[in-house]
Order: sequence, then C-alpha cells, then structure tokens
Amino acid sequence: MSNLLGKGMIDGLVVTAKNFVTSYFDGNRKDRLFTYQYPEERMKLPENSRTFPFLVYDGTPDQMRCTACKVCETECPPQCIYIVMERDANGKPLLRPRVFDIDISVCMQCGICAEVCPTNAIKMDCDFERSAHGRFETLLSHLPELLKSNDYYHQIKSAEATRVDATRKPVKKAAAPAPVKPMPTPADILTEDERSAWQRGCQSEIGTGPIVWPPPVVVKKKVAGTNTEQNVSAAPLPTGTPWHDSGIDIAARMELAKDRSLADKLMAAMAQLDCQACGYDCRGYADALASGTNSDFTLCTPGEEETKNMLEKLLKEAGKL
Amino acid sequence: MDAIYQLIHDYCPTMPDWLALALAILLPIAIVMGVFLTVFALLTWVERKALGRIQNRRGPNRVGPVGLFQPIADGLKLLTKEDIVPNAADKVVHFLAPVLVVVPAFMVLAVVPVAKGFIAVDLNIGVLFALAVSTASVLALFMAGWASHNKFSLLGAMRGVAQVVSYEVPMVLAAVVVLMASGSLSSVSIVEAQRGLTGWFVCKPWGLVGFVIFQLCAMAEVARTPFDLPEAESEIVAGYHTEYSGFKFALFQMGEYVAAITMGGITVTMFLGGYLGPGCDLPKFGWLISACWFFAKLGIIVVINIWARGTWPRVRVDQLLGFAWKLLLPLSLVNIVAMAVWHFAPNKLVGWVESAVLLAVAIVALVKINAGQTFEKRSYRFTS
Amino acid sequence: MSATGIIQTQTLEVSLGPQHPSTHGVFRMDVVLDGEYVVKLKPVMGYLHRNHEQLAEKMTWLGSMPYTDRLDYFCSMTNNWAYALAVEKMTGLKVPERAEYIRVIMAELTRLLNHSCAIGFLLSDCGAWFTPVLYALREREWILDFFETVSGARMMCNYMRFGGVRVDLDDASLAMARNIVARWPAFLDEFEKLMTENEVLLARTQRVGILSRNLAINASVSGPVARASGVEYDIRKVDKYGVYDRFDFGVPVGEAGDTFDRYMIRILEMREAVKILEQALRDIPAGPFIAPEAKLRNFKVPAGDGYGRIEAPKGELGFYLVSEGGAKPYRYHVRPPSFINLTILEDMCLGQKVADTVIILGSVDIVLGEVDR
Amino acid sequence: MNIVFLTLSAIMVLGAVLAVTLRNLVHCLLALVVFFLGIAGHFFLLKADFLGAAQILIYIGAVAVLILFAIMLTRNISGTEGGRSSLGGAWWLGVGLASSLAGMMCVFVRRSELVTKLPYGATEEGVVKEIGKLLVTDWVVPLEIMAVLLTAALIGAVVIALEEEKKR
Amino acid sequence: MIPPLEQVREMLSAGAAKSSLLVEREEAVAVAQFLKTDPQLQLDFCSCVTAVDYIKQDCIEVVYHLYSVALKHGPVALKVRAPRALEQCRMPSLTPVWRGCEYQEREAFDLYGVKFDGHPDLRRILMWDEFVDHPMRKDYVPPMDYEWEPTPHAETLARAKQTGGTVPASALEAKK
Repeated sequence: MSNLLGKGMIDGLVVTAKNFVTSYFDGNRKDRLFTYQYPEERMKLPENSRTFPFLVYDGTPDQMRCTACKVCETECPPQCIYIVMERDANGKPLLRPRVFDIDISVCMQCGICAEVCPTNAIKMDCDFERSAHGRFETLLSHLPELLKSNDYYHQIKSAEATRVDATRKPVKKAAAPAPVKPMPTPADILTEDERSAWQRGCQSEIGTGPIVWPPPVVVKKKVAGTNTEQNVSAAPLPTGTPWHDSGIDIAARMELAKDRSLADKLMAAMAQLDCQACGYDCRGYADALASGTNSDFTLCTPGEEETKNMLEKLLKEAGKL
Repeated sequence: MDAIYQLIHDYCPTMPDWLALALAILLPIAIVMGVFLTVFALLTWVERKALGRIQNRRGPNRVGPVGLFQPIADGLKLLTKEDIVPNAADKVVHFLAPVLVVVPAFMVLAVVPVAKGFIAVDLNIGVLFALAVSTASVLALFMAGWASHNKFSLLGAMRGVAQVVSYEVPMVLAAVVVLMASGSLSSVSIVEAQRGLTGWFVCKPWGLVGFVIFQLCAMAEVARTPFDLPEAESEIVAGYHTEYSGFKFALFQMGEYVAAITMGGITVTMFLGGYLGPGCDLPKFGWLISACWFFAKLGIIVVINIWARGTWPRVRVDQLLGFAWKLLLPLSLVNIVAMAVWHFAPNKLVGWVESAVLLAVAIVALVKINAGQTFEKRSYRFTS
Repeated sequence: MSATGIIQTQTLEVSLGPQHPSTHGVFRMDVVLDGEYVVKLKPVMGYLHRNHEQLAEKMTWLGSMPYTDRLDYFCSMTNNWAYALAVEKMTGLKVPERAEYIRVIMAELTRLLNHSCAIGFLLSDCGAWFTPVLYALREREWILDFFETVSGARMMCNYMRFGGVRVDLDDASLAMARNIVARWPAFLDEFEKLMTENEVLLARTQRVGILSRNLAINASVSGPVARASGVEYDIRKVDKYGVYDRFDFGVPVGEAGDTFDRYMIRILEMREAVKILEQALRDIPAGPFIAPEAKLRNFKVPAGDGYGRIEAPKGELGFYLVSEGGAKPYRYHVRPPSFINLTILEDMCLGQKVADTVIILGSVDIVLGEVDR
Repeated sequence: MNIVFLTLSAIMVLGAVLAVTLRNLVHCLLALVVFFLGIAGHFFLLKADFLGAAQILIYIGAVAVLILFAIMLTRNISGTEGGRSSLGGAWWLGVGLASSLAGMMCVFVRRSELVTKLPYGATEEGVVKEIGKLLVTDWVVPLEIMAVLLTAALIGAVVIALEEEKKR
Repeated sequence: MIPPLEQVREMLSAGAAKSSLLVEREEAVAVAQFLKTDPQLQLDFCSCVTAVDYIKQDCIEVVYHLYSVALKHGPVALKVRAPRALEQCRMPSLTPVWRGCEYQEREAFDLYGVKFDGHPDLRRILMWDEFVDHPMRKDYVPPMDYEWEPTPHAETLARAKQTGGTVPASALEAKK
C-alpha cells in the first residue's frame, strides 16, 4: 500500500498512452479500432453465417423444392415450424406445402432444419435485419416471404449452393403435375382453427395435456341449407396401429406388428412421420406397396436405409419382388 | 472588479452609479460562469473521446462533427429525463443536496486568476477562501446519501465524507508551503511571486512534493480514479447519487467535473505559476497569451486525471484512508520543514540541495515505515 | 460478531443483486455488513432457471445440442464437446483424427476467449474502468469471427455432432486461426504490462478471498479456482480425453489461493493454451471430419447411463445421461462448474469488505446461464 | 449597507430558531449550517474576511461534520418516535431567560466604545499580515499550547481506531 | 455392509461406465466415509450428484460420482435409492462427508423432492421458495397459468381447457 506510486502503475500508464497515440496513426486498421460504425460501415459476413431459415425454389416460386415431408418440423428443437400439406379437392396430397410458417421469435437459428432436410429445400439465410412492429403476427413469416430463389442462395452462399446443386439428383415427383394454383394470399391461408392448431403445435407448451401430433387435418364441408362451414376433421388413423410413433425404433415397431397382415408390417417399417414424401401417408404407402399399385419401395426418404432394407426384405418374403 | 468599474466609467460616463457598480459585479461573474461551463462541456467530450481512444474504440462521433455536440445532447437528455424521487426519501434534503454540490464548485472559481488582471474577485484571502468553501461539499455528499434512504447511497455517503475529510488535512498543509513562499494569501500575489525563469514553485524540491501531494488530494477530494470510492459503480452501484435522475443527476455530474476543473485551476495557480509564461507581459495581447498559458496548464492537469482514470483500478477504503493519514500527512509536515530550510539557507544552491536531501530521506523513511503489507513475488509450478 | 468495542454499531442488511453492475448476470448475494466488513453472505440464484434438463427429456439427442450452447454462453464450443463426449462414451462411437484435432483447437480458442474476458471483468470490478475488458474484447472479436466463419454463429455455434464436427476446417479458416494464435502472445504481454505489477491491483487482490487446498477439494471446486489453491488436477491430464495426450503443455498451479493467484493462473493458462494451439494447428491431419457411421436422425443411444466430463474453461463440465434406448434421453443432467464453485463463496468472503466480495465473485468467474441451467 | 446587514441577521435568526424547533435532526443540522453562514457573512461585512473564511472552514467544514457523525450514532434521527413536543414543558421559562440575557447584552454593547473603532488599524490588505504577526509575537504561548493539545487529540483518535481494528 | 475392498478396486481398474455401487440408504454415510478415507481409494472429490426419477420402478435414485484427486483414478458411481412417494422419499445427506454435495443435494431436493437428513441448509435453490411442486418429476404437470399476459396464446389455453387440458392441483394451490 505504501509504495503506491511504484513502477507497476507507470507501466500501466505507458501502455494506455501507447494505445492512445497509435490509435490515431493506424486507426483504420480493423485490428486496432475494432468497432464498425454500423449503418454506414457494414461488416462482411462470412459465407457460413446463419440467421433465419428460408425456402429455396428453382426458377419460379411455384417449383419449390419443399415436399412438405415435415421432417424439419419434427426435428426443430424449439418447434417453431408449422406445415400443412396441400391437398386437392378429394383430399389427395399434392407434395407441396399449402401453409409453411416459421415463428422467428421462437426460432433460435440453430440450423438443424437445414441439416436434416432430405430435399435441400430449407437453407439458412444471412439477413439479420428482421425487426418488426408486433410481437406475434409480424414475427410469424408465412410461405410467400420465406420463398427465395436458388440464385439468391447462390448469391449469399456460393460454395455451399454449388455443392448442393451438384448432389441434388432430379427428384421424381410422384404426383401428377398439379394444376398451377394462384399462390394463396395470406388472408385465407390460416383459418381460425388452423391458427390455434398451429399454436398448439408450435408453442411447445410442455405437458399441456396430451398433444395430438401431428394436428388433425381439418377439411371444410358446407353444411346443407346454411352458409356456415362446419369443420370435419379427417378420419383419425385406425387406432389399431400401436407402432405409429416415430419415437419407437424399427426393431420394436416390427416386434409390435409381428403377427399382422403384410400391409401392417410394411407400415410398421415406415418412419411413422406421415411426411408424404412418398406421396401418401404411411398407411397409404404401405397399402399401395402391399396391393402392388406402387412397386418402388425407396420413396420413404425420412426412413433412410433401415426402412428401405426392411421393406425390401418384407416384399421378398411375400414374393412381391 | 474595480478595474472593470473604471472601464465602465471611461466608456459610458452617463450611466448612473449604482448600475455601473451592479454591472461591475455581474459582468465578471457572467464571464467566469460562461467560460467555465463551456470548459466543463468540453471536458466531458474530451474525457469520453480520450477514454475511447485508450480503449481502442472511437469516442462519441455521432452528434455533431466529431461528436462535439455530445455534451449538449447529454444535457438535453438529462433535462428531459423524468426526475424520480423515492417516496421514502427526505424530500427537502434530497432536493437541496445537488444544489449544495454545485455551489462550492463554482464559488471557488471566484479566486482563480484566469489571465493577467482577469480575476473575478481579488480577495486577499483567496486561497483560504477556496479551501474553506471546498470543504462545504462534504455536507452535500452526506445530505445526498442520507436523503436517498438507500443502503448503497448511505455506504457511498459515509465513504465520501470520510475520504473528503481525511484528504482535506494534507491538502491544506500542502497549500501552507506555497503561502509561506509567496508570503500572502491572495492568489494574484501567489502567481506574481512565481515570476522569473525557474520561478514556478513546482521547480523547487518542496514545490514538486507539494504539487504531487496537492494533486493527489485534489483527485481524492473530487473522487476521481484511483480514489473514486464514493460512487464506485462496481461495488455500491452509484454511491450517493444512486437515487438521483434527470437534471439533479446532471447537477451532480456538473458539480463533480467543475470541481475537478477548479481544483486543477488552484493547483495551476499555486504550483505551475498561474498565467505566467514567456510573453504574458506583452502590452497588446499580453492578457490573451497569459490566458492561453493558464488553460494549457489546466489542460495538462485534466489530461493526467483522464489518463489515470483510464488505467488504474480503484483503491479500497481502508487503504485510501491509510494512504492519507499515514503517508501524505507526515510528508506534507516534512515538506513545510524543508521549505523553511530552503528559505533560511545562505544561498539558493545550498538551500535547494538541503531541502531536496531532507525530502528524499523523508519519503524513503515513510515508505519503509508504511510497507506493512509487502507484495511478494509469486512463483507458479507447472505439473506435467 | 458485531463489534463489542466501545461503540455498539448496527449491522446493515444489503442485497447485492440481482440488479447489480458486477454480479455477472442475475445473481443475488444477501450480505449482512458490520460497517464495511461482511458478517454473513448467502448467495441466491435461480433467476435464470429455464429447466434445460426437462427440455432435453422431451427432445431427441441431437435436439439438445443447440441448447448446450446456452449453458455457459461464453464457451459454447466446450459445452458442445462435453455433451458429444458423454454421448460418444455411451454409444462407443469412434471419432476420426481430424475431428479430434478440430475439437482441441476450438476448445483451446474458447479457453483463451473465456480467460481473457474473465480477467477483464475482474479488473473492471476492481475499478479499472473497462479498459482491460476492451483490450480482451478486441482479441475476442477475432476468435468470434473465426467461429462464425466455421460454424455459422459467433457465440451459439452448435458446431459439434456425435462422432465429429458439423463443418470441416478448410485451408482459409486454418490460416485465419494461425494468425489469430500468432497475435496472442503480444496481447498477453501488453495485458500483463498493463495490470500485473500494478500496485493498486496487488494491494487489492493479494491475501483477499483465500481458499485452502483441502476445502477446495472437499467442496469439489474445479478449474482455475482450485488450481490457484494448489490442487494439481486438470482433467485434460487426468482423463486424457480427445488427443490431449499428444500435446506437451504444463498446468500452472498456485499455492496461496487468493484472488491474485486466480488472476495469474488464468494468464498462465492462456499462455499454455497458445502452446497447445500452435502444436495442434501445425500437425492437424487430413481425413474425414465426422465418423462415417454417425447418424443424424433416428439417433439411438443404447440403454444404460454414462458420465462424460471435460476441462471447460470454468472447471469440470460433466454430463450424466440415462438412456432407455429410445430417441430421447430418459435423464439428462449437467454438472456445471460455476454452480458448484459458488459453494465456497461465503467461506472466502467472511471477514472481507464489501469491495472485496465483488472482486472474489469476479475471480470465481461464474456465468448464470450455467449456474441456473 | 444596512439592508444587507438586516437581511443577513434575519436569515441567521430564522436559522437559529429552526435549528431548535425542527423535529428531524438532519434538518436541524442544516439550519445550524445556515446560521454559521450568517455569522461568516457578518464577518465579511465587517471586512474581517480572514475571520469569515476561517469561520466557514472551521465551523462548516469541521464542526458541522462532527455533529453529523454524532447524529449518525443516535437512534431515532427522524424524531418521529420521540412523542414529546420539542418545545418541552417549561418553554416560557426558557424564553424569559433568553430575552433578559439578550437585553443585558444590548446594554453592554451600547455602552462600550468598541463598536466605533476598527481594531488594530485594519487597512485593506493588512489584516492577514497583522493577525500573522500578532499570533507569532504576543500570542505565541497560547498558540503552542493549542498545538500540543491538538496533536494529543489526534494521537488519541488514532489509538481508539487501532483498538477497534484489533477487536475486528 | 461395507463393500469388499477388492470389488471396488476391480471396479475402479475396469474404469468402465458400469462401475456403480448400489448402497442401502442406512449405510450410505458409512460407505461414503470408507470410500473417502480408505488409503487405496481416497475418493475425496465428489464431482457430480444427480437425482433420477425411475417412475416405472417407483423409486428415485441419487447418483454420486466420486473421483480421487490424490490418486487420480476414475469415477465410482455411488447409487442410493428411495421410494417416490413424497413422505418416504428421505435419504441421509452426504454433505458432511463431501462439502461439494451441498448445493447439488439442495437442487435434488428442489427439483425432485428428495429430503436429505443431516443436510446443513436444505432449502429450494433454483425455484422460488413459495413454489409447491417438484418440477423435474416425471409425473409433474406444469401449472397452466405462468405469468399471464393477454396474447393470442390465450386462445391456445382456452382451446386446451375446452379439449380437456388438465389444470394441475399445484397451479390452483400456487394461485391461492
């Protein structure tokens, strides 16, 4: 305490003085004055930097790569993506999302959706200026805002985009080319029930009683004589499929469907995600394979290897192949 | 003041007498307040720019060309900020405290000779008046701390009072040396006593030690790093002005910074030869050059303050008080003896050497005595 | 222990936090003061409790990986590695050479980043008006840019996967890492010249907040805080996880165990980290950056429990995982170093002054994301 | 000139009265400080500016702070728990005593000729030198005794502080 | 009874993750003392204390991972089990043996409801003191009314109530 004015303090003064003086000479070097004067002087973001996800389309916004297989919706840790498959009049899936919402107030930009997407449909953007006026509606980005062209993707992440383009084989669209429908305007895109269904699904409220997952697909039907529409939820899946839970692994599922019909065994082999990547839901695809209308057993993309080998084994046993 | 009174009478004799007198009193006050308020605004800007540059970042550069209007922006912001008074606070005292902080800071300006012949009030007890008034700020600290009815401000107030009171004594004793040398209390005569080439008191051994003691005590009086204990942000939030917001907080900041400037002014007057400097006696622009000298020296003192603030950590309370009572006080007493030895020495050289030797011995002895807590050199072993 | 001296003084009950400039986050200390001396000190925590462990039980194994970034948000890379290591220990997944080297590089860069900021904040608690912190932040900017170039995000990297890492280090980022590491010795010298011999700092930190060696071991204190009190225990040397046994580096150990020792140990550890980085960057092999058999989706961990731990910058960071063989963990527990290092905060602060409690808390270097989970 | 004198005295009297009657001790202290300022003002009016500055330095700088520390050690400072009104029972006896004392003071001051003559030929700048000379020539003995007394007090304070430190 | 020394030493040498020692509640402190003081073991560093809720086996297991700083050898997992019901969920605290367990046992009490006898200061550490339930238990149903704010979420809650979402007793109790 006594030799307070010793050498150490003078050294400190020398260091700060040196910093002060040299800051005027090499001030513009970024390793000396490292602050960026933000709006005027912008930092060049490295290519890998990721903020919020966006959907990629090739050519016109209508040819979007996303097949609404809902893999990203299940894998997303904070559950901030909500997808509703587009169906034509009589309920046949059209391999395109009618509703694709991302709640960017919940999204934590972890990039897992881009990683797990089987069809390279969703990629991470690097535009971070996404402020909005409201806390709910404006921070919920709907399908039209999310869609960005592949050239934009090339523009922001050229190396990654070229790598992705090289690996992408032309995806065979199982369904017939759907008639070009005008893009749904936001007004009618999310009806009242779908909004609450989305909130149940998206808000990841822990343990709020039994969550029916995925939310029941609601088809509107005009009630005869009145102009009100009555919501009729599609027939829930037959209860007799205990294996229909993506949490159980394939061995356990096959165990459950041991002494069942071929169709049930085929269904047990699926990835149980009803992701419609194969053009049907799990039940539909298993029935199609069993009845021979569709002989291609490699369409269950989320199931990956284990489902394909199991389907091949089952079809061989049944002599279909 | 009477010089200005003559000035007024020469230019407009028709003016009634009492108006001239009133003008003679008010004019210097207006000048001093105007000059030193702009210096205060400038000081906040210089401090933030300098600290920024020390810390590898640009200081404020948004408001005005190089951030020059930043003090105005701060002032406006604080003016428009809501002035929250805690309901448990003692309203009257809570309101009075900021006023009492600012008043002494500005009153001391009355006796600081800014330039040749430019002094607000030439009291013949100038320095004593300055020191007396600056002790009044002790009460303001306590009132602020006590009235805010908040534990942190109480702690801050107690630290502030202890610090100011205990640094008052060595400061006055360091000033005594200068009074002995110049033979009078009036600040103008002190400055005049420092004429000549090596006339500045700081060039004398006892003057240098007195300057160092006075500068340390001034930093402690005004609570600047390394002695900024009363409002130590990291420990007791903001010390005695935790519960102040809006313009009252601005008054506290103004009081603190202006006190720093005035203490700098007095240090310059007493030790660095006020407005003296080559060229301050020229007939035509003598007073302008002397003003430049004064503000140049004031700038040096302010730079030292800012430099210390950007570098050194804060001292703890007991070390702070120990440093004042066990080191500065005895050193200033020995300094007075050294001054006497220098004064009564047969010739200048012998006196100079004798006092220098005496002071050196005193400093070494005091450092040895207080070396209670030695800092051991630590060695660290590396396990594989 | 109120003063029974001549004047009967009244003790003052103060709560430092949760809204306090130097508690490194929402953390409260109920302090009973007698004058300036601390008579009793009770830490209160839980303000940042997000129940990360229950979230993990409802998510897949991979789903919790981005959440580990939010534990000790200063060192996201080491959190990822600890979680990945625990899962690899249970599944027996073999990590390729290159991935091990990349993991060591990322962990040591995180150690540099964490120690420099920890010392910076400790010094600004001492009152050095944020200058040391901004010198540390200047170097930290370069490391965060490197993390962003590689993993995509500055602090929330979500970079490591079970069996390796997500993105490979191409030559450009390796070169960037090399010149970052080249800058560090000069920065460390400047930092030491600025602060280490400063008498005011010596006066304020020597013989303040002393932690004895036995109490450190008994209270399972880990990391620089324990090593400053003479505990020669560094998990990189004991468990020899990853490829740490290939690098030669020392582990600094102090003996007085006061705040100054904790400050010096962190500086010496930074110098050792620079040594490791130089060796790792020099001989990083080519090859796959993730195990070929590593699965991203439907990743299943065989039933059973396992405990994996690493030497995180703040101490021993461990993950205790119980799996029922499903896609979701049955029990997921984090052993956070800051939370357990706080056990001895009161023992160190008794008898010290208010100004010292703030510095002692700063020298223990806690982050509330990890304390409250 | 007497306007200033009258206002100053009025402020002083107000300060003194408030110092006695206010409930909150801290407010009393502030009123006392106003009173001391009044006295300093009077000294300046009488051109004894050394005394004025000394008054500010000693009474406001030191005595007020001393009273402040004393207040810090008392129990009920805001005076609300007191209960008894501050004027106390026999307040009329106090007033009578005070007024008679004041009357006697006026008579003595009127009679002595001290008022008319400026002491010791106080010229403009000479006062300070005069006081300096007197202190070192005629009054040097009391000065030395007071010095010894003050150092004894200082050492006593240090000893008490050290004892407190040992107990810690 | 104190586990035979060889069994523990062979468990340590094996160093596999499977080295765990299931101990009766009554003997926990004695075994802990033995593990800590035995010259060959010297497990003086209790690194991690975890409570695990095995709802199927109706028991809560507290796992202590012990290391030795002196001899630098690997983890021994000391496991103590107690029934799940809140009243009988008691076990002796090992804080007197290892001071490091103090906060972690308080966390186990706070999140799992395991009462540790002999713990110097058993209070809630992460949740606020007036909190009634133990949140990490498997059968815990979180209260529906966290800090309420009139947002579209309100519809979600209305929908949840309408479709039979349960409001747990603890939430009503906390509301009282």
